[in-house]
Amino acid sequence: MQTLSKDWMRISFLLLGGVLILFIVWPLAQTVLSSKPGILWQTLLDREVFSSIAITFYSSLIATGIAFLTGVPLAYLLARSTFPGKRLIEGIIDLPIVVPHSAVGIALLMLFGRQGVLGRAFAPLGIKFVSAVPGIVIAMLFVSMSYLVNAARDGFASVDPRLEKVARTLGASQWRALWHVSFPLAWRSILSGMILMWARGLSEFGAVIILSYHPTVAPVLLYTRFESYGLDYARPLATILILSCLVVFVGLRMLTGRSR
Amino acid sequence: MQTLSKDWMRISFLLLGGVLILFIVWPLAQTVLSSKPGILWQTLLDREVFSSIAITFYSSLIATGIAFLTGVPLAYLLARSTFPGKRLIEGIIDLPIVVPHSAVGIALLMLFGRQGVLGRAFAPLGIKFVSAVPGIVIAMLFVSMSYLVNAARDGFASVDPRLEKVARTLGASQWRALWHVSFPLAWRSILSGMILMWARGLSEFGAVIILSYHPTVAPVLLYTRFESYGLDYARPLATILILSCLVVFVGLRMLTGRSR
Amino acid sequence: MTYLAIDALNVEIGGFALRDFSLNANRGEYTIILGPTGAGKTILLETIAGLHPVRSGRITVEGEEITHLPPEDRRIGFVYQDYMLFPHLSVERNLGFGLDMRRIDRHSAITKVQEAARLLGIEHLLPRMPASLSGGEKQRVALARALVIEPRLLLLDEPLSALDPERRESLQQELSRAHDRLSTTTLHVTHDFEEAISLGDRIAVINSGRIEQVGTVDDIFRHPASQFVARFMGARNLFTGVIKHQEEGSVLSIDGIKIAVVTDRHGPAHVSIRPEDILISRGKLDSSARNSYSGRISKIVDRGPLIYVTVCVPLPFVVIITRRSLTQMALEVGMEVYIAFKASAVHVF
Amino acid sequence: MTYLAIDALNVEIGGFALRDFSLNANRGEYTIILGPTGAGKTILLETIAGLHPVRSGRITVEGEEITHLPPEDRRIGFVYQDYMLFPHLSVERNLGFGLDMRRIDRHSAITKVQEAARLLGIEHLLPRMPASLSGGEKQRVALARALVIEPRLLLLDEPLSALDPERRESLQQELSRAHDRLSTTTLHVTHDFEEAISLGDRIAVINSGRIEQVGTVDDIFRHPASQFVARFMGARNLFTGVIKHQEEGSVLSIDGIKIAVVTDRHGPAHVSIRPEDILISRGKLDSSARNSYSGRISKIVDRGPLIYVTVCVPLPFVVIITRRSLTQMALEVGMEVYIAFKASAVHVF
Repeated sequence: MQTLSKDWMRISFLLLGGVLILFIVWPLAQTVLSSKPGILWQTLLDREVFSSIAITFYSSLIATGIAFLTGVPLAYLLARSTFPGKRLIEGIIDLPIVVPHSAVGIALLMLFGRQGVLGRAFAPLGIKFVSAVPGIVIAMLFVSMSYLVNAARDGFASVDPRLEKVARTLGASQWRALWHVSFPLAWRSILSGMILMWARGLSEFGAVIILSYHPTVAPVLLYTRFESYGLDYARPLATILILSCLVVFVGLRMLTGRSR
Repeated sequence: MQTLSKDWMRISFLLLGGVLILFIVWPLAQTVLSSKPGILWQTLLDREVFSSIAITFYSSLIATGIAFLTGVPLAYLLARSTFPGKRLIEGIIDLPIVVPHSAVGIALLMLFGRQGVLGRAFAPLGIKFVSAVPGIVIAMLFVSMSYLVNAARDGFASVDPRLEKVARTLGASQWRALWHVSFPLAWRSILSGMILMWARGLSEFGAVIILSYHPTVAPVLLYTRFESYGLDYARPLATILILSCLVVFVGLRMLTGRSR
Repeated sequence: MTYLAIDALNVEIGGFALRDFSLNANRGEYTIILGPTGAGKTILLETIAGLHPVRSGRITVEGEEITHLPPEDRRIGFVYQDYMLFPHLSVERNLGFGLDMRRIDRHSAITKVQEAARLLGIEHLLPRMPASLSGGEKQRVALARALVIEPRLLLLDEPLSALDPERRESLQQELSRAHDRLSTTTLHVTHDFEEAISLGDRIAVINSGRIEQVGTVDDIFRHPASQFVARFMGARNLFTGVIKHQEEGSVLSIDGIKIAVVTDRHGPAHVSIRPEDILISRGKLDSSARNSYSGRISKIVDRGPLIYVTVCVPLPFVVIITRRSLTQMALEVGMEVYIAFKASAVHVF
Repeated sequence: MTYLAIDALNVEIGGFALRDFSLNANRGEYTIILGPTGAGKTILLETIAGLHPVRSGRITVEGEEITHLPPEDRRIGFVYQDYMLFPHLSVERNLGFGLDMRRIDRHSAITKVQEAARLLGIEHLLPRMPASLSGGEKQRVALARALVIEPRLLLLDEPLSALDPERRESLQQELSRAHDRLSTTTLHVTHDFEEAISLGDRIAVINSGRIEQVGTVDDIFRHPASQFVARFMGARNLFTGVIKHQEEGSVLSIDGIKIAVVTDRHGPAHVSIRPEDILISRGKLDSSARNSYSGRISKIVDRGPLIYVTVCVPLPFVVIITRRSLTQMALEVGMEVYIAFKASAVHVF
């Protein structure tokens, strides 16, 4: 009787949760399974598709690189120091998760657009953000950097600071202690943060479409194909995007015990 | 000398990190600060804006409600039981974070569209998903449920299961032990997960626009205004969206020590 | 008729198992379950409370089988070692929780909570939240919460081990007092030998999920049924008697023999004297040792460098001496000797 | 000239402070810093290593001021209590880390690593990763890693406290041996009284960021400079002498007095006898207690129920007796008495 009553609650919870799981898995599985491999291959050979995927991948890679150079040092400070305003900075890092993507696009456009302060500042250097790769990169950077900074901070926080102290007494400068001790030990966390950030950058649509319709990233291309030609024409590209994200995601899961 | 060398690394790290922080704060701040309150007020009174905001808020609320009913029981199982496939389910829960939003829209459309299996199944009940609120809700649910499930799971995991056991010996059924002991103790985590999920649902654009152009959610309205009339016309609505997300976010931060 | 009967219980939980576990208790009995850490004592109690599924075997209370009853229908009070008070409820609502769950009407619930609080002297704590209580207070609240439902059986999982020594003694008395008053049949699990002796009508010694011996303190101490029990009890001089305060100080009387002790307690008590604290000599001793007896050597056990000598006064005292002392004094079984130990070497509990 | 001079150091770190902290050490000296947990011992060592900014005061080594030098320029070896081996580097690369950082050329680096590994008997561990080592092995590797850079000063932060008792003794000998061989000036922090006595040329007792007393073991034990030192040392009978194996067993000789002990050790050693293990009597004792001396009472201190009697043999022994024994035996200062204790009551370390 006890096991039975126990099972009743478990079973109803599993059923309720199962609805949610099914809701996630079914659409993705159907999209992937209903596409014929031949059509997927043909789609991949389509110049427009191929170049959009290439632009998406490397824009997101550049955004990840920029976040690595600026966000990882910040993550180190957040993990190792206490300073006034630290909690504020942690809040700002998490902010992009909740700001509407199209509003991010508008806000970035106001600053980096042709009339924007930074847009005009960068123009003499030949860098323009509207309808250009730099625009795609900053849109991706904005919406996805939280993942890398948080993962790197957790990674550094799990390294005992006394390991660095010992390294110092052994003759390492502060910089070399970081490079030879803390960085290698936090590397798995940082790498998984980079992969998650990269994948999140790939998937961005709302902020990117406002800054750059051309060159076209894959999610935008998917949207325009759907708008212009309908569902059937958009499906192979959707399948390719879902599959590549799945590959990245499974790789991430294998790299870390739990990604979060 | 030691403090100086220490400061050099710190200072350069702070400068690098400062660039990133500035990159987040500046566009948002400029957007908000350059909008005149009068124009914001006028925009809010615009029927189209007001109804889009209302649709966005309550669609996201419904999505959060659905995730509460299905995801919180699942989170409880994930926190309390070990069963085969648990890691797989945890992976599936995290999946929506990395799937491109427009691909999510396509995948949902294939299942819930007029030709889709579920679309046809629900049609006799008078529920349609394309260009309708239910479509907005499922798009929001898909992209944002991870936040609630993960927060609830962490919340339940932090409640000692022996508290429930004691409640059982005191005469509580399994269900009442959950309701009177674990649920109230995990409530703060669950609530913060709900707020985060709701905010993430509000901000969704890519998946929603594919399922429902009309009725229009605020991020989509923002995009169409920008497309049709340009930046200046889109700015007040962007400001309103950013401000409302900021309010939600600050509330979240005050509710929990750290939101993640 | 036995009140609680556990019969050939088999349970398996994550690597740990109870095997053919049987134990009986009469109504009102206070049974101590004594075993080393990791002997499965908590799982045993949780199983009796209905928190783990049983593979085979039976549990009956008052003849009613409860083996497969869900915990909420068993009316068995449970106190965990680390209290497990509901942190979001006041002390009052913690105490009332079991009554609310059983849908007792509001008026008699308040009365019962008041009574339980009075019994354990925690009436002043009722409006407080658990986080603001000290360890001893939490323990009392946990005990009151278990007692308020008038349990058919009270299960205590190392209830004293999380307390510091002074608190421990007072809560130990509290437990005795509550048991004297309510005579709830109680199983009390502990790994502490002295706690077992001071509280138990009877003691069940368990090891790796199995009962090794059940009996009175004396049974177990004098006639250990197995190697394990003997080792776990250790070689100690353990006696039970009555302490009286006399002019020259406190004295414990056992079978006509008086032992001077240093204590504030009086009445029935246990004492132990470490074998290495007892001096042995062939002539009468005139020393600062206030306890001095003559007796006859009944046994000499050779354990390498140390020798265990049992001297019957006729109360048997075990004395540890070095091999050299043995040869020097030429001790032999049957020889008349004197033993002495200081009042301060007697441990009262 | 003093080799290490710490002069009026003031440091403040997150609620904890060193105040006017001064301490000197000669070249090659092994100084024990003894203090209770929370006395700021780790922060003191970290400050000497250059890991905390100094508010005021000076630290000099060989006359060179290092107060504000960054840690990497100090050449001070540091061993943390919990090893702090680099988990991502092999033992060999852990040992070589300091040489790599100092850009020692590859060939002589290999030689130095080999030498240090040989000194501590860990050559066979060189290819292993730290995670696969036992506690004792980790500790040896940490010590070798600190020694390989030929430090001007070696700082040891409770290096033995994380080990189990058997390992402890062997690593303690390792430490002595390494120090005898290299005579690196060493500061060794501990809260363990016996560890301090067995290792230290000299002991500095510290408490809440302040030096209470510096001196030899005897100085500190016999003439505690403050209430704190006296309390921290406790009331013990502590003696230092030489143990020899004789026909009848091991004997420790101190100033012509011989104490029978039970031990396998020989050579110089410390012993302690708990005051409550010593028997006092007015007549000669003929008992199993192998140590028996006559002496004169030099002091009687009344502490409530217990009385502390000091008997000079002439070696001073402190004996604890009950008030009743005192009156019964009518003990007085100057009286001739006998004391006795068993060989097994003598603690050798």
